[in-house]
Amino acid sequence: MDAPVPSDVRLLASSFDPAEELRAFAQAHPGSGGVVSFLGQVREGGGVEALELQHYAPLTLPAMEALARQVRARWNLDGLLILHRSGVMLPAQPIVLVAAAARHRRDAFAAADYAMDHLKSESWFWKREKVAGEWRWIEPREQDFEDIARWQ
Amino acid sequence: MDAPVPSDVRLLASSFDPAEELRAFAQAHPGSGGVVSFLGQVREGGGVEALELQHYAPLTLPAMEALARQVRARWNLDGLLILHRSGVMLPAQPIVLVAAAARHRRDAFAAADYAMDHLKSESWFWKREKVAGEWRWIEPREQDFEDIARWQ
Amino acid sequence: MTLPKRLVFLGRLEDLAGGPSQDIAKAGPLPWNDLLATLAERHSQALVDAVQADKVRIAVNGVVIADKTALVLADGDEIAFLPPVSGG
Amino acid sequence: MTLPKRLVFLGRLEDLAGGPSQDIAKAGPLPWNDLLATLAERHSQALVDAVQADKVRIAVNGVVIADKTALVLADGDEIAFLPPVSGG
Repeated sequence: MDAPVPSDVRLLASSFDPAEELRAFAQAHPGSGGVVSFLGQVREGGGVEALELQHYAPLTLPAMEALARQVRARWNLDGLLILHRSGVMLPAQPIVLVAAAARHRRDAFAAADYAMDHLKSESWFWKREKVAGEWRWIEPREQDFEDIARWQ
Repeated sequence: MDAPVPSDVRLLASSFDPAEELRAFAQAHPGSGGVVSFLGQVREGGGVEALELQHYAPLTLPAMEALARQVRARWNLDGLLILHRSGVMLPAQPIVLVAAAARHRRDAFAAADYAMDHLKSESWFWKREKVAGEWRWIEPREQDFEDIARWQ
Repeated sequence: MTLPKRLVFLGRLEDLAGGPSQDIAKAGPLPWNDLLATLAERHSQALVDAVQADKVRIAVNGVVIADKTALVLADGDEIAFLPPVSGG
Repeated sequence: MTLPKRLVFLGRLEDLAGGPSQDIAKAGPLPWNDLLATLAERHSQALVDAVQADKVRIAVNGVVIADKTALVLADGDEIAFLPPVSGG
């Protein structure tokens, strides 16, 4: 058996192209039958003019890398991609892209789902939204804690 | 509330570009916070030289469209994409792309997962593989029946 | 002019039948047992047995039917023999 | 030359502190209570209360600590005040 392909985990300060990232990821795993991805983007409509994600460099990326190791240990994956923006984003711009490549579909779905639940509830990001010209900080959502409790 | 965007369901006789399809799908749903996708591709390695999916026109696409309606009725989605190849495919070529756009991540994950389980176990395709120059038909997999039983 | 009845064989049944489809030109209603007799004249017993197996389903004009032994084909009908699907 | 102690405020604490970071130049070990006193000199009571709340966690030099009241900052340390994360 070949050595496992390392996970690709990046914290990005500027915008990225999720379609091209997914293309490269799928091409890098031609032996995987399935690739599951989650793309999170800034919602257009609803009055949010901009979104800012603040991170803390000594914690944020290391925690994302630790999450990737957890996911790899828990499911049998050929590859794992975790891309996350920081900084200011505009509506329709991508925030997060998670992709899992696996021989078996079920592993890929569960891994991507788990990674997203943990990114959403536990990762070191502080979020604020600009509405009607005013920035306001976003509190944690109860739903996020419920999502993560599914895995415990 | 706007009228729901119709599902995009296609049975394709020649290869397609999953990255561009996903880009267009995400762009068509800028109001969705999340897009979950599954890409199935012909596995490279393992000795399979080609894969053929045979369909039966009076049944296959209508059943895919019926599945899309089921999925839309069961989860709250902004959009649903189901693309499926028929004909002969080579290693690393895409077979199926399912994507679900939703306001809530959980709906998008469940919808894509459900659609794949049902496509894999119930859709009207007959599959054969070419190994060492010889075509052989593929029997249904027990795992597919177990996957679908999760939803019943 | 009378339209033939069309038989369509999917999956491995295509191999047993020697091709994806064939016609029955003889006019008039064709019940299941007569259809089997026609298949027996043209093909191996393996095909005749296969189409009778419970797991091989039948569609007539694009509709999957519940009880194949009760069917009667009319001129112009298309009957498809559907072995277990192998999925997408 | 002595390195200052650096304070980093995340999320809404940045607004209360009037900026993302600031230094404490005074040399020597700085226990939690003295740190609070320094904050009280510079900032509103709202900030002093906020950093003491259970849900505000503390990292020293990139390591989240279990008991903030037991900490003693050394020269050159970076302490970050981490309100509840709002997730990715």
